[in-house]
Amino acid sequence: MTAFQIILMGLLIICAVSVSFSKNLLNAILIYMSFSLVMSMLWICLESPDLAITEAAVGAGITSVLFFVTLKKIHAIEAAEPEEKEESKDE
Amino acid sequence: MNFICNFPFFSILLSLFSGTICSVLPAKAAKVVNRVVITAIGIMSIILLLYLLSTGEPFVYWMGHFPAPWGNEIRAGVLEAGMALFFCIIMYLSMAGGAQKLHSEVVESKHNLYYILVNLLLSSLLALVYTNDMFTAYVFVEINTISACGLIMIRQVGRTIEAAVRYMIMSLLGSGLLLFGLCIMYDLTGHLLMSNIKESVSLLVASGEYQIPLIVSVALMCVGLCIKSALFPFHAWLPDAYGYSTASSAAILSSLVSKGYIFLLIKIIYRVIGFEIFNSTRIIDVLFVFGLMGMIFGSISAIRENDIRRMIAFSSVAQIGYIYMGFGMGTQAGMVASIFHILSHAATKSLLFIAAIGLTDVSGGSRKFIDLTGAAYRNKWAGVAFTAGSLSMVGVPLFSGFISKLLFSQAAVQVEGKMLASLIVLGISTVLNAIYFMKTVIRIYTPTSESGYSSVTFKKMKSYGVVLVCFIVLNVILGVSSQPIVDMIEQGLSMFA
Amino acid sequence: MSKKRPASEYQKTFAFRFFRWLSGTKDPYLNEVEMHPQEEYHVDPEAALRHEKEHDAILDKVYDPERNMEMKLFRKLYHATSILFCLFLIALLLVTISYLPATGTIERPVNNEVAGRYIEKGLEETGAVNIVAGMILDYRAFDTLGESHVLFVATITVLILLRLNKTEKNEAEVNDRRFEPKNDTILQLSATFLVPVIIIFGIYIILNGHLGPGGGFSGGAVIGAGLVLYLNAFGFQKTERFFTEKTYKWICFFSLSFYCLAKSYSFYTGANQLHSVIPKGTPGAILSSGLILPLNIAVGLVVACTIYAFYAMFRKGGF
Amino acid sequence: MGPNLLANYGEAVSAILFCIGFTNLLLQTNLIKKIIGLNVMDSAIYLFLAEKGYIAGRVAPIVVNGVTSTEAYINPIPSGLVLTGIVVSVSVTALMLSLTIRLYTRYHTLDLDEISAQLKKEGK
Repeated sequence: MTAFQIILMGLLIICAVSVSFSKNLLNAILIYMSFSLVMSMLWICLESPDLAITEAAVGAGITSVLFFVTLKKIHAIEAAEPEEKEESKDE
Repeated sequence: MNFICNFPFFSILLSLFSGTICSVLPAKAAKVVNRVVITAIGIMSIILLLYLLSTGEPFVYWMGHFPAPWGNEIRAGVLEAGMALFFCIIMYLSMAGGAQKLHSEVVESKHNLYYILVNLLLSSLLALVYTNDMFTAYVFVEINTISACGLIMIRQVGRTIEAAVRYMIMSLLGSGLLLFGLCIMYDLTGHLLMSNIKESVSLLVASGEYQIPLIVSVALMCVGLCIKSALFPFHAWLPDAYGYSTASSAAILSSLVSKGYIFLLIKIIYRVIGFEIFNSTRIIDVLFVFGLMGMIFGSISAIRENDIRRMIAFSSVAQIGYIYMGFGMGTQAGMVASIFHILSHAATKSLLFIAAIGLTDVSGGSRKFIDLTGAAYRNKWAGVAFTAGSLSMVGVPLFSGFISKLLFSQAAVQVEGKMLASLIVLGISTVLNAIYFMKTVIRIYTPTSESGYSSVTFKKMKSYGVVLVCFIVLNVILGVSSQPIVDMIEQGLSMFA
Repeated sequence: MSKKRPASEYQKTFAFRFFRWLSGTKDPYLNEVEMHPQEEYHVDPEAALRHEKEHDAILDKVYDPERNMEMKLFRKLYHATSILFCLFLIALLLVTISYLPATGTIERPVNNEVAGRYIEKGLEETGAVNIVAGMILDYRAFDTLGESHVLFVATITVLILLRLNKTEKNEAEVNDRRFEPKNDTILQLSATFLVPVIIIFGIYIILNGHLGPGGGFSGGAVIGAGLVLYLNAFGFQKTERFFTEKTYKWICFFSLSFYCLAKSYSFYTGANQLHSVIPKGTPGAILSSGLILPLNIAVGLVVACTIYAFYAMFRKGGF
Repeated sequence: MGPNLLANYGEAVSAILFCIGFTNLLLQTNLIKKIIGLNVMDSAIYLFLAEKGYIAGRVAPIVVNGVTSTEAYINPIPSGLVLTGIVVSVSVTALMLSLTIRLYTRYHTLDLDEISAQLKKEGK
């Protein structure tokens, strides 16, 4: 379990660093989504299922949807496909 | 338990609940609800203050069915009740004074939202004043921040939105540091209630365990709250936010919001860490130095400004420097001076903001000094009020600013290492204050021949005039009968520990 | 009596400059530059336009972050200090953490009588099987009351920022329709299957908040996500049938009022040592644990509506 | 350096993440990336808290089979605090994003430096 946790934490740091250096905003938001997902897995490992559920629904779901809508609003994305991504995490 | 002991709880819940109610009311009804709620809370605070003065004992109030380390609780002493009363008075006057301006500057359909924000802001201030739990304090700090941001950008001009973004970024940095400090503190003590943390901290200090994390945690919390209350190097958002938001917002923001954070810091110093332990750390020296720098640089920026609202905003930076200088002295007298200055600055700064809009309104809405020539003749009340506020800021006897400067210098004399620095900077800062405030006063009283602007008669702005008179009276009361208030602050501080 | 000085001499004195600064007027050319006798000035529209353009170009150059030396310097300084500060912070935090009690062990200040009582007596005193739910909605309910108002005040500020009036709204709607998925069959078909599942799952999380992981907030967020998906698949015309600004206002009002009043009752009885009439029920049953279930439902409603409101606000500035 | 850095590796990671988020919030010129930095910073604090509640070999604080002994479950307090904190950070994110939209419709850029340059230009 410890090894798994360490791998997850490594992923977290990689995600955070690559968010900072990614040039494309859409990519940054997608990486942030994966950051949230990794975080919720980590919380399962730390025996806090309440947090994991909330983070999966909120961090990876709602927050990212709001980010996408903002991006769309400021015409950074023209096409309308990113909205579909939210459904995969709600399950 | 006496029924009066319920009053702190009633006032917090009443203002929270009135925020919810205002969301379904039309603007006029929301305004009435807002006024009634503030008045009711003010009356409750007076009764509570009298009760506490007569018993002389602070009390804790369970928020739930469980006692201290398990449940959540609030606590009331003389200082808390007095502060709540004062906040109510200032808020009522600021809202009444800026009401006219609000109607012209904010879209009609958003008025009731403004009253919701004010109600929630009041509730968060009251909760910050009364709470006895660190995490509750954090949650209400966030409510305070978000509603303050709403107050800034309710008047939607480009500058206010930019200022709101900057304000949010700074505040969120501050909240992050505050929360991190809080978490480290929780890890070291295992408690979240202030009194329990204090017990554990004194045990830890006595045993010499975990010294480094303890100091780091205190430092993080202090830095977080300093950032949020716009201490000198972190004030970049302040001039735009205070200078361009609507008048009541500017008055409330400068006199209440930053004071709420400072009061929380006082609570942390006294009730969480302990005054002696806090003074033995190096943190107070850092606060002292930044306070002094704020006093000088704030005043210099204010002198260079040629926009009256931004000038008053920069003067706020200097005044917050005074308060932190008082913290930095590390004595009881310095703390009393700081708390008195919180009161006097709140009373004066809201007066100045409210008077300034009266002056700019009769100058065609322009805020440049050149257009304000002779404005005091066109709006006599605002002119008199602005002069009174300026005199108080400079520190002329009879006004509250004089007493706070007196208290600061008395406190400075008692501190050995910091006496010279604080006295010199106090002197310089007073001179600088005098330069920019007297310049403004002379300007608004310079007679002008070709006045293209119409003047205002008293009939047209009765409520505005009454508000200004109330502010001046409040200022003079603080200045003339300062001794009972100082006694009350001292009694409150002794109840804190 | 002082003698009267000529104006040219007076203008050189300190007093003159002081009063000039005082009045805020300052003519930098006065007495500094030689001036020719003035001719009558004719405005040449072409030249004026050209001048304006030049002026703009100069302003652009002056305030271009790339060219302005002062800005550039300030930016560099800012970057350097922030990087130094962050490095300092990281070192400080790491050192602090190395002195903190070791994670995962039992003998730590955190595992004291507070956590002990929550675990040992929590089931008995709050009736909630999920100790975390019992803790945040009963032992430390004041925080949670504040938390729900944080969400409320955030919605209010978003309303202030993004709510539009009628004419702007119509424009925004036209604008929005360009980007709205135009009756995408795949999306609609998958939404028909997914939305009920998502919403039922959300309701399950809310109702099960005191029995297992979950609670009002996460369940509400899931329901909100379901509503957003429905909106994306079928457009605003369909959702407006059952969800308008009025619905939102009243749901939010009733839930938050219920929350406030219920908690006020419980705080009041608790502080005055009165007996609370709310039954605890059998632990483990769905209708148990006193106020926790209704509070979860109230929070869930508020959160679901708020999430939908955020999304609609962001999309077109209204419902 | 103290003795527990290796045992507290989770907290160390959370401190690093906190500083990454903090740096992003300070240095990114793009507002959206600033907001992501803010979220990373908040998550890092929550990770720190969750690590503090963890006790090796014990399970989540949900009573199973009526066992209510302290020996069985981890500390529930940090989880409760984090739940509250997550709500706060979502609200703040929504507010910041709506501010971004307003700012963009007014100035057509997401770069705060450019916006302040434009403001100075307007002011003079």
